[in-house]
Amino acid sequence: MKARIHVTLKNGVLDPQGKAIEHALGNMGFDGVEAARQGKYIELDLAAGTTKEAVDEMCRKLLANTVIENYSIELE
Amino acid sequence: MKARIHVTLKNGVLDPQGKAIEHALGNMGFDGVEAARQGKYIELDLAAGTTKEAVDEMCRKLLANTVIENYSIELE
Amino acid sequence: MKSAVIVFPGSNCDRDMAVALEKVTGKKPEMVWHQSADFEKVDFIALPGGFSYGDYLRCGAMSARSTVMKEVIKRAEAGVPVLGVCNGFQVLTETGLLPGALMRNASLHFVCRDVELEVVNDASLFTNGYTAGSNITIPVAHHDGNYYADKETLDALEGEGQVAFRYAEDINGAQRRIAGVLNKKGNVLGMMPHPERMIEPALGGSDGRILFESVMNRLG
Amino acid sequence: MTDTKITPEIVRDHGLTPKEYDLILKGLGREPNLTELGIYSVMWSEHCSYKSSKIHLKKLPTKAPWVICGPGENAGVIDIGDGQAAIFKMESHNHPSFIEPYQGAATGVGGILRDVFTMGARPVANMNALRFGEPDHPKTRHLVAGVVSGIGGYGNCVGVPTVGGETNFDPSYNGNILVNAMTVGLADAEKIFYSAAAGVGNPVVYVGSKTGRDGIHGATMASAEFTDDSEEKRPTVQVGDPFTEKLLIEACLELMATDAIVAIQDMGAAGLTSSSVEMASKGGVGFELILDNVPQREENMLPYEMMLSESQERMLMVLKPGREEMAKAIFEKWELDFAVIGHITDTGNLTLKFKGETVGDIPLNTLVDDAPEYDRPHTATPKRKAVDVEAPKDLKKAVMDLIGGPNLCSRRWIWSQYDHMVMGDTIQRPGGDAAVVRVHGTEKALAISTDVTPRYCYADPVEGGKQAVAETWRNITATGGLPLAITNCLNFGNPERPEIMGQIVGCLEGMAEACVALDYPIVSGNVSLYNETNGKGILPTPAIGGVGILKQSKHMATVPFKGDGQVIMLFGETKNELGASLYQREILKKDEGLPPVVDLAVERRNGDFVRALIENGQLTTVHDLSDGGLIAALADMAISGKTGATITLDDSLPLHVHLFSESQSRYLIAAEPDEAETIRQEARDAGLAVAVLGTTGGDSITVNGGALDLPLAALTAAHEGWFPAFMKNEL
Ligand SMILES: Nc1ncnc2c1ncn2[C@@H]1O[C@H](COP(=O)(O)OP(=O)(O)O)[C@@H](O)[C@H]1O
Ligand SMILES: [Mg+2]
Repeated sequence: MKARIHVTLKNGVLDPQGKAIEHALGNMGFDGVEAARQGKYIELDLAAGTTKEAVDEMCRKLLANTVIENYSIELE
Repeated sequence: MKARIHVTLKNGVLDPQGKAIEHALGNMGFDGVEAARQGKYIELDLAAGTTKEAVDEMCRKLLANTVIENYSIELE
Repeated sequence: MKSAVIVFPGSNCDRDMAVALEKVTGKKPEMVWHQSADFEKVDFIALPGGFSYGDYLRCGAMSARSTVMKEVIKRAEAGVPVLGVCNGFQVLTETGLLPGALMRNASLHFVCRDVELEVVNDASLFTNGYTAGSNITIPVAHHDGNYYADKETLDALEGEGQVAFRYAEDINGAQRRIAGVLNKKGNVLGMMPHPERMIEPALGGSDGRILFESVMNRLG
Repeated sequence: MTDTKITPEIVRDHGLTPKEYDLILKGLGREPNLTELGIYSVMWSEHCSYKSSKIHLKKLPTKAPWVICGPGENAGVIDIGDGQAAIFKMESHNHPSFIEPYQGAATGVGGILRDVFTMGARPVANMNALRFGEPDHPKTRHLVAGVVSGIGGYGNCVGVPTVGGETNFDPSYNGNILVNAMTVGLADAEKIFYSAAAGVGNPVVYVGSKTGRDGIHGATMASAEFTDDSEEKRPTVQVGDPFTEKLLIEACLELMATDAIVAIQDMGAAGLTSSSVEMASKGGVGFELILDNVPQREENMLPYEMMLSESQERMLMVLKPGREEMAKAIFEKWELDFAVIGHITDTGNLTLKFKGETVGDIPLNTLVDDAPEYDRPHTATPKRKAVDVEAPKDLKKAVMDLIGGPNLCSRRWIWSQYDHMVMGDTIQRPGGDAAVVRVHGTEKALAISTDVTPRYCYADPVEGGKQAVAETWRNITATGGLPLAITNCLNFGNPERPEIMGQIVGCLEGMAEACVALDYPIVSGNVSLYNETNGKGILPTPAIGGVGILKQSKHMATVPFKGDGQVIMLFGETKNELGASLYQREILKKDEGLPPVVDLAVERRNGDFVRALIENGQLTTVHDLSDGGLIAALADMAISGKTGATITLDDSLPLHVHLFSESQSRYLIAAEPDEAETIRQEARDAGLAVAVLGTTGGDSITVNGGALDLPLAALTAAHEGWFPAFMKNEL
């Protein structure tokens, strides 16, 4: 069983990496990139029967810093 | 229009971050995490009409390090 | 004054911190391993710089959840002075002992250099040897020192005198150029600059030494 | 696996010639299987066997009373007094860094750190010598960015300060950058660890990271010439994990404090193969390895892959019997893998077992003693003719272009991304002549410098080789250090071409001469050949890393002027030596004439004199003259000291020669006014050429009453501005 977790910055938190990507793409001549945001993508291989609550706890307690980050979980 | 891009390490490439996450979750008492991998998740806001080819080029030229990383693109 | 330096796997300024503490207090600090559930009673706890757990996932994230930090949090809440420098500051924000978060430098580059700091609060346990409004020179060496907190938090920090130091110029994108933050009670300080690297003229100056002396003077 | 038929194609793909393959057949007395062929191929690669350079390397002087261990071990070891030893080495990671600059440079740092701590030293300083293509080349910026962040990313995390280096740009490196990393460590002179295995039956132990399929064939790649399609060979790039390296350092040093280790060796290029072969052959014993026990990161790894993998952060040790549990506990504490993967035998063979079968059995002497050694044909570089080098059209512009150009501008952009202060002993930071790092807890300090001027080596390999050694010696001397020994990294093109081989032979000859004359032996080094793309070789680049000692680090000299009114003096003779100078190349866009000549007796006399003044506390401001000549040195001192200068140069030489000549063995100094006359007199008495040039002060550099006037503000802006502007693509 697998969890796919996206960790992204909260709205309003300045994102230096995203800004740098916007900048760099612009410099490289790619038009039409209006905004970029960078987050993390974490995949966990889980023992069968691991609950979504458990994964949620992992996110709250470690994988995301909820002061600045949101997360979302997909289980497969 | 939006592109959601996942950048992940190629198979077989050492993933120290993933290993460290596995370890930390284990130490914190979460059982059942058999493996963890960490990648990047990038969201781009694009001008209408930006092609998938253009986004693909952005990935190859900047967003992913194709020596060691794979990427996948979803357009919305 | 008896002190302890917490050592995480990947800490690399632990020795520097110990040297500074020994030079100023005359006593070798106890080095406490991250797996220790308990350690000797001390007057002062330092969380050193470095790359604990490789700075993987987020700087300080894994250390903040380590066994020893449960005890450090307890003691900090009980009023024991805790100083976190660089990675130590990151650990303190990750535990919630200090508000805010430290993000990637706006330049995205690692930055190692002397910086001028403006002393904002000169009354705290850690800063009483300085004069508010004066500038001191202390080096930084970090990749993630870009301090972030939301506006209300920042206003509250400034209002309560919890900003200890401010960069004289923008070096990493930190909100309001904040370089060091105190908790409400004033017994926890987190700062990106490394005072332990400026404790003698041979290293470029002694402005950092004053911080340790401030603590020493208060605690005896 | 044992069934794979070895065809001529397979042999060729392993970088072995038909003749070399015949040697294998003869040594083994049978056909090798694929694993065995792979082992021969990496052991006999240029990178591991030094087959083209060995006979010439033998000519280098390697001995002195203070040398504890010269070339042949993982790193060189010298005695620095009080029972302490300095251990150091330099190594190249050129090819991997071109393919993947971040990881290539990072793993280069990781590799050289392991070479040093494997001998029992705590690493205390890193250096990096970098050569990039011309700034306008489309790849250069990306390579600079990647290499610098890779070096910083690794060194910063491990917590070893990166205290200096050198950086050049030249079109010859367009397709083949050079990334040379050096590490210096400190150890107890009584507790040096060596790699020779001993004790039949003793356990062979693997520690560190797990083995994956990283960099398989990296060592052979590092020895193959580049072609445009080599970017396709990407999966051979290794990924570094500095966090694990940090843990490995601490764990190894902790184990080394016990008496459990018989022998130890890092797994560098050619990983398990070269480490086990070297340990066993040096000890004259055999190894039996049970490959099933090798900690593996990936599934279904084959013996071939395990033996050739270049996964990073791994070490091989032989332990005393019965110490396994204690050692294991240490590595487990640091959360590292620990596995007994074999034992020492008396067979003299490297025997590999996998799933109960013998999958390789090679007599070690055939791998080592039969290794090919070539005396490749070499033709000496033709002697150039002396030329007169003309004055610039616009002197001021020429100076500004040089000081604010790629090769003389400040490297702050680079070193501010390196933690150069961690460990709390850096008393001379990057930007000076040599970095100075205190020996922790003592009055002593190590001075470290890396240098070579490839232009000179190209123009005249013998003079260039001499000059490279002399320049490190001079840089160390300029801080007050006594130069003790050097390491080197010999970067050249394809040795199968006689003119390249001629460069190698010439440079080594010059290096040897300088080492003898300066009492400055070579204790370690590394050779990187085939640095060429599509048949075009790099400039010959024998990078030298020198280490010296300051007995009393409070008596140290630095570059910046320290206030107004000091007397500026030049020690050493300025000659009309503008051939192969930076001025000629950058401003006149020419490269001709004779490079400057180093008179080694003068070098030594001048240096010994300067060092004595510093040691006596008479002198604290010194800068040696190198690229760009007098004006470049003067500008460095003024810019860093935020103090101008007014000087007068006599008419014995044309002004541009005075300013730009790269005559050797010279030092620019600033002395307190009341000391100046004594110093001048002492210099005279010691037989030095000495000239009082002027005084410090003001906010510009003024030469000959305004013949040249350089406002400090503009000079500083140019000097500091080039690198950041280049990296931001703003030039
Ligand atoms: N890649 C680098 N990393 C760190 N420091 C560097 C690097 N390149 C140059 N430097 C530093 O910049 C200064 C000037 O370098 P260089 O011009 O080569 O000095 P010198 O001519 O005295 O040998 C030195 O202090 C050197 O250590
Ligand atoms: Mg120099």
